[in-house]
Amino acid sequence: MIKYFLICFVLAGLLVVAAALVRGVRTDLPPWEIFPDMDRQFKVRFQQPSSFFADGVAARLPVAGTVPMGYEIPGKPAARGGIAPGAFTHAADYYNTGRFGEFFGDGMPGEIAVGQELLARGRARFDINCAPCHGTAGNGMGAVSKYWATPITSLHDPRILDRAQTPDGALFFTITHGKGLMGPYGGNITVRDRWAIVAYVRSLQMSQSAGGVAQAE
Amino acid sequence: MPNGTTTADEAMKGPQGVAREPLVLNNRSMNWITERICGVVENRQPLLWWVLFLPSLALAGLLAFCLVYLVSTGVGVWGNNQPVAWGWAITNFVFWIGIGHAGTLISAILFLMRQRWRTSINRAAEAMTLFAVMCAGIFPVFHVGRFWMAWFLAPIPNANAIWQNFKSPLLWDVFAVSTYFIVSVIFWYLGLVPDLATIRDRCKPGIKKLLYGMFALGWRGGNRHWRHYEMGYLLLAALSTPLVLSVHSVVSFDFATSVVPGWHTTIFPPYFVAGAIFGGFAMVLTLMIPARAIYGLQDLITHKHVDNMAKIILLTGSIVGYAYIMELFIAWYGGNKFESDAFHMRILSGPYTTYYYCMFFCNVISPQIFWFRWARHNLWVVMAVCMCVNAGMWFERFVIIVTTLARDFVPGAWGFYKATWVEKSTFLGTFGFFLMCFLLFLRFLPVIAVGEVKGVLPESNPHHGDDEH
Amino acid sequence: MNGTATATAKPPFGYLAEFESVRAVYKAAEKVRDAGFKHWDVHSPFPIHGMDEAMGLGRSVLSWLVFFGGATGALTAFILQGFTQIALYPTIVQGKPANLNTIPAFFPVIFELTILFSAFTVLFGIMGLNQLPRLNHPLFSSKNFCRFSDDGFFIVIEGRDSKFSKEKTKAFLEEIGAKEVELVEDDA
Amino acid sequence: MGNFFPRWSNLLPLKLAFCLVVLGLAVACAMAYYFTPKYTRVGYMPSQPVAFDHSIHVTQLGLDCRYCHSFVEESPHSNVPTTQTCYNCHSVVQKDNPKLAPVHESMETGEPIHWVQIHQPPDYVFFNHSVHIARGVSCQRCHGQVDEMETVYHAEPHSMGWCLNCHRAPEKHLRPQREVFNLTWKPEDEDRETFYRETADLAGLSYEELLGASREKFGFEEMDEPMSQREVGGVLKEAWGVSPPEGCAGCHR
Amino acid sequence: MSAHKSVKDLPEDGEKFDIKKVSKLLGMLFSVGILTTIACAVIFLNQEWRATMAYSWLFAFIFFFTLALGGLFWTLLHNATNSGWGVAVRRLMENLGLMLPWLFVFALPFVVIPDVRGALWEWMGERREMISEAEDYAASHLETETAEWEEKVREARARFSEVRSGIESGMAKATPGEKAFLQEKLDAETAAFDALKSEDAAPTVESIKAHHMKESNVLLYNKGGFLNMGFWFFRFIAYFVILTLLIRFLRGLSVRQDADGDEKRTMLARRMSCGFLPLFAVVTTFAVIDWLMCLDYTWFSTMWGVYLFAGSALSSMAVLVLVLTYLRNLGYLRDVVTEEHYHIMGKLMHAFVIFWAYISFSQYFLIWYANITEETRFFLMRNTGHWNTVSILLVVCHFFIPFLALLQKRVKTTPRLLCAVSLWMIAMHIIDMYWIVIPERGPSLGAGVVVPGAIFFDVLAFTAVGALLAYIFLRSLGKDSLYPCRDPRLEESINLMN
Repeated sequence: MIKYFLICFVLAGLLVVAAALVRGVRTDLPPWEIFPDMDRQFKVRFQQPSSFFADGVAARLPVAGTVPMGYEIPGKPAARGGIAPGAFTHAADYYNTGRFGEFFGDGMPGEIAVGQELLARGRARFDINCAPCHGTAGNGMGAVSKYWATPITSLHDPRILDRAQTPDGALFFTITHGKGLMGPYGGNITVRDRWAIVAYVRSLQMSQSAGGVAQAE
Repeated sequence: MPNGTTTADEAMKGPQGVAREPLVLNNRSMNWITERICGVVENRQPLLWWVLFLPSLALAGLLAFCLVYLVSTGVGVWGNNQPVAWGWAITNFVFWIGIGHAGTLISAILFLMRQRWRTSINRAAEAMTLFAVMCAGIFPVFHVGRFWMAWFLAPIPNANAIWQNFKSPLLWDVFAVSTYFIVSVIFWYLGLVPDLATIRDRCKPGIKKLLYGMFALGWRGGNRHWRHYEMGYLLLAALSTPLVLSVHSVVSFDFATSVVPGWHTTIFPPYFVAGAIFGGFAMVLTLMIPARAIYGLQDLITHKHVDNMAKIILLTGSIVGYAYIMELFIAWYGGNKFESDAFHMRILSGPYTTYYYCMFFCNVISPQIFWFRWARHNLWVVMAVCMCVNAGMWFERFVIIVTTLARDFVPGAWGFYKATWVEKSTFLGTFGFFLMCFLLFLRFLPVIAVGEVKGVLPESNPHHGDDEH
Repeated sequence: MNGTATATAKPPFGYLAEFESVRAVYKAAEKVRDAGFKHWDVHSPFPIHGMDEAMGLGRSVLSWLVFFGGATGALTAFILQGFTQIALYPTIVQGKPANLNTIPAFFPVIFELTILFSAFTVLFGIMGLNQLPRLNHPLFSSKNFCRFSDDGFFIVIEGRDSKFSKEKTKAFLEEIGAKEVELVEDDA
Repeated sequence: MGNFFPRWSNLLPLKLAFCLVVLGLAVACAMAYYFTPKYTRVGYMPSQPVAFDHSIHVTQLGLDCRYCHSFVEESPHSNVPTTQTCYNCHSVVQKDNPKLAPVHESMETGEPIHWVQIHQPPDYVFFNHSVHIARGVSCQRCHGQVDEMETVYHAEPHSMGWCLNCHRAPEKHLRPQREVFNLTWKPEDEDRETFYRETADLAGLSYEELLGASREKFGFEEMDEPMSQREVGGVLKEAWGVSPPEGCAGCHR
Repeated sequence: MSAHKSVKDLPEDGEKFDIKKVSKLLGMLFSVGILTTIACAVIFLNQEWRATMAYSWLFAFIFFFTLALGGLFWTLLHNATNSGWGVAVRRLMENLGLMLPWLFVFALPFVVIPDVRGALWEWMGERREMISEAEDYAASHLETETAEWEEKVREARARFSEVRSGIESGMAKATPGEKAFLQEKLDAETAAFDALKSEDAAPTVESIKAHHMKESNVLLYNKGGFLNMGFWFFRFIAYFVILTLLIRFLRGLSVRQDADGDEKRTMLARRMSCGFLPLFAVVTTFAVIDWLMCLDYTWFSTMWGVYLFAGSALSSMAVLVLVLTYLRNLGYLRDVVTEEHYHIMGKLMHAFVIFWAYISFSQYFLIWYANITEETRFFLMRNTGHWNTVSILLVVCHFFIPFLALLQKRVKTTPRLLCAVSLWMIAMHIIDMYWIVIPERGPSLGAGVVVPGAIFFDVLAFTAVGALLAYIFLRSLGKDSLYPCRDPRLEESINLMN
């Protein structure tokens, strides 16, 4: 009897292993939740659809014309990565748009304290978001440029160097909304970071034109 | 040694002088004992059995329904809420666990004390223990809400890399109650083996013989076997005795380790144990008095048994009374305002004072009638007191749990608890389940330990009759 | 039924002798012991007080087994709790430290597991020492024998005993007061 | 009258017991092996609506994680990029690749691409990406070598025990903050002097003191000896005062 | 297997202990006892040493008191449970219990020397101070307080008349609903004012006293119903009266049965013992509450009575074993008591070792676990300094070692081994009692954890009480038969089989 049992046992074991496979096998099957209690709750989750709303979108925009209550989070000022007040409501000030009414402004807005820290931040953000196309040197020779249909704009182009033609506000606006074949980055980069990039781009330009000496302002 | 000719009528009058009463009346032979006890299993069940069985089956069904309803709807169908999160559920748990103490106690402690009158009642009492513990287990398991996660209570290494809190009385409860259940099953089964062999040997070949034979393990009654068996049984008794004490002590730790006024008292462990024995013995009598009448077991379960058990009820009832008084005295003497207020609200001003008076009457006053022999010998009185005690012990747990939780330190957090119909039906259902199990036990297993009763007959002494030569 | 010689070479299982009462079987057992038999046993519906001495058997070793079983349980519980509460998952709850000073809180479980392991040792110890379950046994083929669980008292002297002899043993059993002596075959 | 039970029934209980023990052991082993996220989750590799290849974008093109997962440093949630982010390049690059059809479609309709979420903690777990990144826990520690994955799969079990392993011994996993997004970082590559200077700055300690204390603790002699994870993590843990919560309320609230 | 024994084989009038056989020992005990008692008396007379000695004396007294109490308990239990096995040794239990009346003599220092009880039970002194202070306070403050009260009444009167006129004016233009509300308010104000101005509210000496006592020591004030000298003296006497009556009654029945062999006496003893048990429980509990728990009146434990009872039953069983063996060595009780008796006594000791451990663990554990300030101080004190060693010693030596020893049947059935365990148990009980009483001494007398040199007093007191009691006990053994020779259960007992 034991012999038969052992034979059956080994066969059954093999069957189980064959059916269930070993750990870590790549599979399309969603993870098996053995005790699924409360694992998936009926609540709004990041970037997930929700059947609760008619349009199926869980992430809601504020109702038009309203200001979210308590939007300014105490202890977490805009400068530290929070979203600046007004950004939600599409404030039309220079800080948020780079424009004074119809015109692009130049220079950093008052909300930004220009300094080493800002430039470092700008450099980091530039390398993440801009360098793939424009290259770390800003010469338009980023990794993507090999696949790009037309030459990518060099940031050392006189057109951009010229503050009259391309004031800081215009740079900011371009980052936010894109230009030509360049897509808008307003959704990926916070307002402050965009200004930081603008500041960094300016110093980058300066370093190229002034013989490699990067200066603040 | 007295002669064995005492009849039931004589026994009714009680012992004359200091002579020892025989444990088996009417000078019954071994064969008579076998026939009578096995007859319960082998013969058709009396009508009364069915009359009792069907309603208990129905009540057990009610229990099943309530539990399904509870799980499918949520624990909210019970009346538990803050501040009384331990309402009837835990009251019933402690109640049933308490009931479950008598069986092993009768078996173990009385065995250790060489109280040979235990032989007639231990089997049924042990069976009762098991069923009561099962009933008890239902409540905490369902009280946690998601009972299928109960395995979290077992120290199994798991992917969460966390372990049970072994400093928690609730976890000790898990260990204590499950150990108690397992050991009680072993104790019960071990005692059953020779009796199963008896039934096996009386069966005609067939499915019954197969089943009884399997569980009798091929018992042959050889003295070389009895030698280990007796030693094992003695050891189990010796192990079970402290176990019984520990289980209800641990249950009492659930309350007493806290700092809650009315719960934190050092006398809780022995007081709970005494209460459990008290309630358990009452339940044994509640079951055995009708059973002995139905199956004609008066010669085996004699008035002496009833009398002794009534005395134990009196004793433990008085111990419980002592604990009540000590609690009150220390609550006053200790000078802790919260503690004395807790008792003030139990007795004088709270919403549950009636419960306290019911408890006190049922547990302390009513058994005092057992000081009188006529009361111990009148089965109706005994039954009435036992019913009182059964109820009283439930009231005691209710008083401890609910009155305390409903009124704690902060008056702003006071609340009132009322059981819902689901809780009430569940509790009722456990009675049905309990009774059903017990009736099935009567139907299929020897209700009295056949071999052991034979062992207490005078002629079972190998020196019986020596002095006459 | 009664002891007819068979053609097989197999020795008989032994003699089954029935006695009248507890007293008779007790006295007989003392005599069998004194006669120097080794493989024999007394079968009775209940344990007979003092029979161990009458048969010349010592104390059961079970108590020692159980002692060690219990000690294992205590150790298991201690290691389980110490390891999980102090090494693996040291959390401070109820203001109790996560070190050995909190040992009083471990006592309840140490106690319970001691009992649990001891109880299992008892159960399996009895089964092991008695070699149970054994559902089939030559004795069960005797019609008389089934009364051992009712009111029969038997002495069995087994065929494998060196002192066993078909004739002498039967005579011996009758001499010491057996009511009835039956030869039980080893039927397989 | 013979025995009711046949002779073979004598050994049956032993055999049955043996079988049960073997069976029980096997079931226990199987459960230990299968009933854990190491089996149930690891290896989950759903096919995505767009066959996005991380190895091309990260290793070949050198995109930073944050190009797409833009707010991972600031938000509890590491965002999946919007279609616009894809479109920033793919409006031009590989425009006509049929694999990218869903992107174009999404761009036209405004309906987001339904990426399949791979790493999905239970809803009662509140995991915060930003705090982990801010204290030097690399993406790679939890998500595996994503830079080498053609199709992303669940590389680590993400069980609670696995979380706690790190929470109980964070020094085994920490790295300098600047290397968090460098998925190929190794402690051996770390320059000791730079590391200590930076760490001292971060912690507001003096460089010499920090170095001296570490030299004693980790027993290196020369500055150019390769660093070990023990040293890197240990120093960072001390310097930053990293003490991850081990209580329930740390992650379940 | 021994053959069945019959009572007829035993001497008809039992065995009498011939104290001449041990006259040497008796003489020694007596002289040692008297000498040490005199020494103790001298110490008691010394004002400086009196307080220190009080604790030593209490320790010695309580140790022997628990032994005698245990003797009474076993007698009661034996009778109440209708037990057969112990008839052979019951007379020893009775004799042990008979020491209770004598112990009253040894308890006299507590009654007659106010300083002694004052040193032990601080509540007495504190209470006296509290009362006299409150009296002084009341006497000196009666006038000012009365003035204050009158002032208060005046203010209240002014306020009340204002409120009343306001309400009455409001009443004029109120709707019926508002009227009812205003009326209610007015009634309440009137009642409050009447209560304030009534004569009962006027401060008296008594009320000021009570209030002041409550302010100065609320605990002691609240406990006044129990902790006051009159009641204390009453209880003190009552304990001994009750215990003496109990034991003398039971022993009297037993001794008289020796003469006439009347079975009814057994029945009467049994019935009365059942009734006596609750009485015994109450007396034991409150005696140890009074004498030991009240060493610190702020501390309390509901388990206290049970704890002392457990130790008492255990150690008196050990004493019984020792006395029994001693008598058997002298040639008595040889036919009456067998190894089976030893076995049972061993088992009872074992049971009480476990019971003691259970009770003391529960008590310690619950207090340790809940960690409530007013409860922990008992154990904090006993875990300080070297007392901690004693506490751990108790755990190991009062439980684990005897538990393991008594697990073996051989130990329980071999008189020599069982005596060793008994001696051990008694030593442990001494330490247990010492551990209860003595740690209170240092802090109470303001002398730190331990009073240096006081251990000599402890030994002296222990010797004095012990030697004299042993002397009395041995002499009392000689008065009657060593076993109840005509008890109807005697035959059952001597044929005891486990």
